[in-house]
Amino acid sequence: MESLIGLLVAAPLLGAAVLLCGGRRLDRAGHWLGTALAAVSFALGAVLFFDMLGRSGGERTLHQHLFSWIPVEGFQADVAFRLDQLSMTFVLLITGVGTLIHLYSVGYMEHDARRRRFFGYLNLFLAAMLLLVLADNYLLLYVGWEGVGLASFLLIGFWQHKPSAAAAAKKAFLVNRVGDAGLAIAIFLMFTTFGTFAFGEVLAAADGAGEGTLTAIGLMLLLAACGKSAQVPLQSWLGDAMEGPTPVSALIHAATMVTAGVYLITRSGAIYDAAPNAQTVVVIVGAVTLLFGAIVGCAKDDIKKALAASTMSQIGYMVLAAGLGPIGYAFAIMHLVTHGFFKAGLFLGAGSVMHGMNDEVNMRKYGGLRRHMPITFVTFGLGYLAIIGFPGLSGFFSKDLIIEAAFSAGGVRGWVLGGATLLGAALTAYYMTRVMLLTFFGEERWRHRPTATPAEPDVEPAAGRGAAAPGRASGQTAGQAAGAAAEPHPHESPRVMTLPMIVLAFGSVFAGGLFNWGEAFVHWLEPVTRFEHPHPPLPIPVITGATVAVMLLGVGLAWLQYGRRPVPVTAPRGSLLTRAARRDLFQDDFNHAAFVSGGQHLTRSLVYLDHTVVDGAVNGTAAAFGGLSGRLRKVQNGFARSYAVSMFGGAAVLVAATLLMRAV
Amino acid sequence: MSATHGSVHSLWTVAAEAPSIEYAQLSPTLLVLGAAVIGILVEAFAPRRLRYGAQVLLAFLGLAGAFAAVVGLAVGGYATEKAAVAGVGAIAVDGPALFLQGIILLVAVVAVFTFAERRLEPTAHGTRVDSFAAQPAAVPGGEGERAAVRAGWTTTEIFPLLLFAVGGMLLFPAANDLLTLFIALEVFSLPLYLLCALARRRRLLSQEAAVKYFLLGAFSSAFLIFGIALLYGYAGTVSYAGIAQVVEGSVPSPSPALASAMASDALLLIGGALVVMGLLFKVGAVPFHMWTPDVYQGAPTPVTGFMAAATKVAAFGALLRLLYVVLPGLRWDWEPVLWGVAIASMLAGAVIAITQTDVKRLLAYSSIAHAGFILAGVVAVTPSGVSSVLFYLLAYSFVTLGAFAVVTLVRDAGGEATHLSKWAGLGRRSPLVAAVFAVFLLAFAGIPLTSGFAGKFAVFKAAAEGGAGALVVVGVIASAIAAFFYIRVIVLMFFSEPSPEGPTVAIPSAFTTAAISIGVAVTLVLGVAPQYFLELAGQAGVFVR
Amino acid sequence: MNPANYLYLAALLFTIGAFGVLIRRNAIVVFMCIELMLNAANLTLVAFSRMHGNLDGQIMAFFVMVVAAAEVVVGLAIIVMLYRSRHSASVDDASLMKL
Amino acid sequence: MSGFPLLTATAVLPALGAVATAAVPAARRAAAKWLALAVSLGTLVLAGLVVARFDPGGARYQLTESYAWIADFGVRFELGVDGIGTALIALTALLVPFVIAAGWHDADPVPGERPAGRWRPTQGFFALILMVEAMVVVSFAATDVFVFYLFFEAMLIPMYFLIGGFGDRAHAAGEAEGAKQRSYAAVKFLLYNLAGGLIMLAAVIGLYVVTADQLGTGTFSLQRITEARAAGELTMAAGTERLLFLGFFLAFAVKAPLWPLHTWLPNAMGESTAPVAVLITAVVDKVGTFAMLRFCLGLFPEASAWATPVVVVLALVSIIYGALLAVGQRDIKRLVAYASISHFGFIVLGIFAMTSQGQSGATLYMVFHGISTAVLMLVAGFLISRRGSRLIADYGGVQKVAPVLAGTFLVGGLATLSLPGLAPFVSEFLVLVGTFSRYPAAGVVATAGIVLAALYVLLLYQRTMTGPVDKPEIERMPDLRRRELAVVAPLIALLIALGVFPKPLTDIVNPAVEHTLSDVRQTDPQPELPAVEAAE
Repeated sequence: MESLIGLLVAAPLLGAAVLLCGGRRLDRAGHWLGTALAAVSFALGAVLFFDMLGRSGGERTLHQHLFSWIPVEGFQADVAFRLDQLSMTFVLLITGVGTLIHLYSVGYMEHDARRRRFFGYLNLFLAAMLLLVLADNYLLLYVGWEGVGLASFLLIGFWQHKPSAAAAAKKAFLVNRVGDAGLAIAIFLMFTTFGTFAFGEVLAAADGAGEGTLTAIGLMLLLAACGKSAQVPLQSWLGDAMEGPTPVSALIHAATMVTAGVYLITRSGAIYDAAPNAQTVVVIVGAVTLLFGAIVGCAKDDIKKALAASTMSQIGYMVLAAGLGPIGYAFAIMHLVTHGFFKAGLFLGAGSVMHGMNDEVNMRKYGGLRRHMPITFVTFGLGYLAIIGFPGLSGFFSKDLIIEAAFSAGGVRGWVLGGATLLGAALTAYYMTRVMLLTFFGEERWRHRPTATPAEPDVEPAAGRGAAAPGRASGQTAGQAAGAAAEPHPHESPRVMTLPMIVLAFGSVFAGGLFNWGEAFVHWLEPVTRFEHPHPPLPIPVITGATVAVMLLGVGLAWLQYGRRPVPVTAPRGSLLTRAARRDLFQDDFNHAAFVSGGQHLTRSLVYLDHTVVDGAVNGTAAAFGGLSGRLRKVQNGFARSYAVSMFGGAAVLVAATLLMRAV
Repeated sequence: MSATHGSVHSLWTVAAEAPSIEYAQLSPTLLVLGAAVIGILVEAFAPRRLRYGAQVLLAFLGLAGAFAAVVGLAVGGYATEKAAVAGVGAIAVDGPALFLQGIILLVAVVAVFTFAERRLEPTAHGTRVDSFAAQPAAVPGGEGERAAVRAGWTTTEIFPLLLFAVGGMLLFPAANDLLTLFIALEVFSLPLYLLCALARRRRLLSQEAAVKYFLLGAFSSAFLIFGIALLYGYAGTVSYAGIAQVVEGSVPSPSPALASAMASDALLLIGGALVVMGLLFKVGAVPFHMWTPDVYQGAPTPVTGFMAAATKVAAFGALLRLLYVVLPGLRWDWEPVLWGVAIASMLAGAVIAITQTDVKRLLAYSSIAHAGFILAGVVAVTPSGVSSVLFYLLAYSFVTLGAFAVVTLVRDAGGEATHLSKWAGLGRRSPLVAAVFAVFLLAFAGIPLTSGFAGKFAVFKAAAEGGAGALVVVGVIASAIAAFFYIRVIVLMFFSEPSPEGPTVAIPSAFTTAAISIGVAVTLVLGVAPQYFLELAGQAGVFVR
Repeated sequence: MNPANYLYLAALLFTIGAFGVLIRRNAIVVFMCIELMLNAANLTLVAFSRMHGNLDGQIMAFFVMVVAAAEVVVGLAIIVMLYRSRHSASVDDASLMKL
Repeated sequence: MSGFPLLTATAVLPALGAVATAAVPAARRAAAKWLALAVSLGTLVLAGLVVARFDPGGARYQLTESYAWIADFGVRFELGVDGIGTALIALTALLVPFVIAAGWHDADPVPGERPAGRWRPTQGFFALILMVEAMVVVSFAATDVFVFYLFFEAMLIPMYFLIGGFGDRAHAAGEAEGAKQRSYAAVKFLLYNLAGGLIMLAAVIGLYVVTADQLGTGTFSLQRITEARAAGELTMAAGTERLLFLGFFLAFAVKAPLWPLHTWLPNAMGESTAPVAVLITAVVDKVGTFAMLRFCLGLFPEASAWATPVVVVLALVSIIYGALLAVGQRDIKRLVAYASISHFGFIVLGIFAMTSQGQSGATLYMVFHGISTAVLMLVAGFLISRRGSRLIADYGGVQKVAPVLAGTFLVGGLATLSLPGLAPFVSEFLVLVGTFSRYPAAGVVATAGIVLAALYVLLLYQRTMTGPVDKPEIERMPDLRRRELAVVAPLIALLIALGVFPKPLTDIVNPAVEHTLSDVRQTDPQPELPAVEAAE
């Protein structure tokens, strides 16, 4: 069985290699190859899963040691895999959702000339992500960690000819690099503390180390997690990442990669448990982000950006839960999985809508689409109900558990966190309802628009940062680009696209209930993450009730605002908060002011300094000698008598010096 | 004259037996001087058309013979165990003397080649001419000169003059008493003064060079002889051994006059300083260097090459012998002074050279800097110091000869194109010549795998061992500065576009070709496999007394 | 009379000669000054030879004279050549080469 | 002393090849190229033999040869390689064929140019490259300080002609200005390194004097000296040792190049053709860092320990400074040059961290940086040769018209920012870990360098390769030709292979590093808690 683990990674890796190096001859069948290989690794995952179920909780963890990677004196880095319940969960999620999205992309990217490369990148991503979750030491995890970063870079910037896409890709990679640096330092710390960075040994030895060290490690890991999972303060890249094709947003920036941070924190639970201060920071980050994302989500008119903000916020939930320690880990992962289903579904739905709407992303130009694309509507709707935590659907269970856990944090802390999570729930309900209403209900705002030219003032205040609707038109083949300005003819997407949506919809409906059946999921994970029952200060039903109540409140508000009244095609100026939210609460402006422009000044002045001072010093010396030489040669004035003078003087000096030597 | 000198001594030596002259040991000098005398006779009696051939042959044979004699003596062990003082104490036949005489003779042979070159100058009325004046006595551009040119005359006297100069140079490093030193100095200086004046082109410059060289040379030799007089006054004798004895105070029974003189070292110190100054003038060390650039530039290039190489060898030889045989007792007095001179020469030479625009002047200043480097080896009063200097002189002299030989090839309408701007892009037009010159420049700069590096390393090593580490550091800095202008020339030759009216490279006859190829060969051999010659110099490192 | 006085005289002559070389322009005069220096040396030699009671110094004086004569031959030749081509025997005129 | 003088052969073959290549008549340009390529491949084979014959478990120096040379200077022509030397010789021999193939047309006479006499630039170009290779091999193999110095210095001359004599065809500032810039760069290169070398010369002489009056006979033999030191026959006064160390270190720091002695590199790499730039940064400069490891640490352990703090700081400055300047460059090649300065900072840091991870990392870094820079620089060269400009601003959207070129360029860039999975990551991580375990603060600062690396690489990629194609020259730009792909592809394959499985190299390197560490009498810092067995 162990030997299969490697294949799990190998299959998509092979696909990537073949597709990227294969050349044009693969253009016709390439996408199917990619999809097939994704499916293969899913099948392998399933096989391993059932094998694991077959074994008792104790020996469910599998190890595979492939080879010793970097053998250096006193330093052991192996390429070895570790498959336990936690990684198993991820494997299934990644390969499952991954396969579905491959399938979806076959249809979505149909008209793109570079579809083969797209699938190559997707496979590359799968491989890297699997490496990340299967690694049995932090260094190998780091490889996967940066690998997914690379894949994300390539896919966000897939339409490289769009400056906005290229910029977004670069931004994503850079921000992630900051997080990676954190992970690297964490690994250094582990090496200097434990002399190793294999999960088993580090985590086993963790509580033995000084709390200061552990806190440092924890914070560094958190930094990494923030980068990858778009948590405050490293969240700014996720919004721009929506420049990528929608399947990418669904797979990487909703379902899998962005949750890697949660995985990292959960995996390193032992370290956090011994470093309460680090844990506190984690929950704070989680809480802040979940509100941040929610607020931003309320103001976005770009459907994908709204969903992105929601992702951010949902991951905030997970991080928060993970920060709560044993009472939260399992719930974090559970929410992660359910979120994987419904968020992927929502994104695919959004993609399908855009597909039918000539890649229009501005929800204010949608409306009343439910009649034109029923399947999309239904699947999207189910996802919607799931995410707002409609009782009975996946989101309800997972989110409710997190809220309970938050309250159980104890004391003021518990109340604050609980309040935050509840508020988040309300906001979620609000912005998701808004999306729903804008997109599928109300009058069909896309019909006979008076001014449909790309020149029209953009709905996104942050036009410069690339979500510009006109720019997107060129995203696909020229034919569609031409249609961008014309009136769209909404139509349902082909089978190959709707199928995955349906499957995911099922997931978003039933997963939660399934997992919660007798706490199946919790017990499944318990051996790895450990589990303690949360003891909230309030009775469970009360909390649940509150959750539902705030949810309904949010829905109601949204309906008052967008359901009853007609929606203007161009966004109203809106309140200060709205404008702030549209600009992602000014975080980009802050980054720009703080780092970009500052850095530019620094580099410019350094270039100048290098030229004038460092280089100038050398050239100056040379020039100095030149000048000295020019002056000295004047002595050679051509008159024999002056030469004689120098000789005479020289002789005198010689004699004097000789005598002097004797004197002293 | 050594004979007469012997009789001088017999006047006061107790036994009045006839002086015995070891003709065998003196044969090199005698051969060369003899050839010179014959050369004069040839000038006097042989018809003009035969003279050129006869003189070249004669000079070559005389020098070759002398070299053979030197080798014979060295093989015969006179360089080591049989080293002795010959010519009634006038001349030392020992390792350094023979080694330096060998170098001088080789240099002279090569110099004869460059003197005899007759393909570079355009033929004057059908006769091939060398780079020496047709009729030196005639006024430049005057009727007399034109007539001489028309008649196709050439100055074949240059060969006897060369031979006389060589004779003096052979004597100079071997001189074992101050009188011989002085005579030798004049014997090789006077012919050089004349040779400087004999350029065919740019005669005014040539004459000016001669005047400057002559006046300043005479001036310095006046100091030299006065110093000699003072030393004589101090020691009562002019033989090196004698003076050394007095300096060490190991005279059996000093006469009262001698005793009184010995009482005060003033005479000794002043005299020594003046003699050293006379020698420093010949090696062109700062502050006695100022004649060098002008004379090097004005003199006919073959003469410059010969002078630059041979004079340095001879003068450093004499300096070494004086300091190591006569004045070792005064080491603590003269060493610091020479430190100063060495440092001044290295730095001044290197720095001033940076802004030179004329190849010959550039090389002149570089020779000043090199004088400084060699002095660094001289001040290390150790056997390895001597041998390092000997080796350096060997390496340096051939690089210099070769470099000046190349300079004779680069010509335009006005003769040799010595202005650096004319050399732009030479590497494009005739890569071979440029490459050869580059080799010489790199050797001057002391780049590894050239003789220059081996020499520099030997000298600095000796200096460091002699405790002159600071001198080494200065030397290193100086060579870094010096590298700059050597590199500048290379850049000019290879990396700048050739100007359309740039100079042409004349195709030389076998003579110059041979000279240059010998230069290159020696440069590379001494750079890559110096061991044999280092050993030779090492064996030759001991002075007789 | 104390032979030392001859030494003082010689030193004086030498200095005069040297300064003459430094200040006089005419090449002939300069050359004469050099001769003066040589003769100062001669005087010194003779004086010392008297003091030391051996004849080396006097013999050497003869050699110096011979050398001086040879120098005259060469020197005058050169100076005359210079004079012919420039119609001036001034040392300072011969300053084409400089820097 | 092995029977067949393999190392000498490895050095002599290219030297002879250089002479032969130079001798090829002007008309037969192609012949010269093929000859040079063949010779370099032959050298590669010999280097392969060296690697094969080298036994990691064996003696410290292997394949040793020793011939009498200049007894008077105490010099023997002693060669021998430890793991580090082997790795670097392999690198050199590996890269040169690619350099030659990449520069195939760089020295062809310009169509318009009039045939200037016997001037044969093409022959000269390839002959010089081979000559450099020969000298580099000797300096990697020399176990005699003097021999090393000799070739370390002599190397400058052919490099100098390569830099000054052959530049980019279409220079931004016009041909004449280009020539001026070139010769300026060449002179700067030579004077910087010559000055450093001459100061080293003083130190070399000093070393001779010290050995001479303590061991009786002066010697330059590395083994003899290290043995003598170990046995206590040879003891240096702290002052002397430090002076000598500085003399050596300065020369190597210029070559490496270390801030603030780096300014020659951007000029040299900017003005020379891409293959020559690769030769400079990937091969020749490595001699500097290699020499720090072998000579500075080997000869002057105490002084090295004494100087470590300063050197570490300088290395950190180089890392950050180089990266920041790379960000600020407008010229592709200068950008790569500054990136290299940053990387050399890492190498020096690893060396002076005095940990086995750091020094193994530094050694691997030398090799991997060589390969990765080669990829980046050569592809950049292909790009430049198409557009005839080095300015980043003159490009944009290349990936649309030349996807393969863009792809290889990206791989080179990712290697430069040391992406895991590519070779440089291994070395950089080792350096960082090694540094961190001794100087945590330094480790953290250096880690900031990897973020900056991402910044300059991605900026470069974004500005040149992405975006709309709005320049006619770029619309007509052809993708990589077969020759160019043949140059780049193997190197990329190597980057990936070594990134995934560096073990063969580390096995060779590790013992040598342990020897070096024992020379400087350093041991790795131990972890706070020895790792307990995984509780499973």
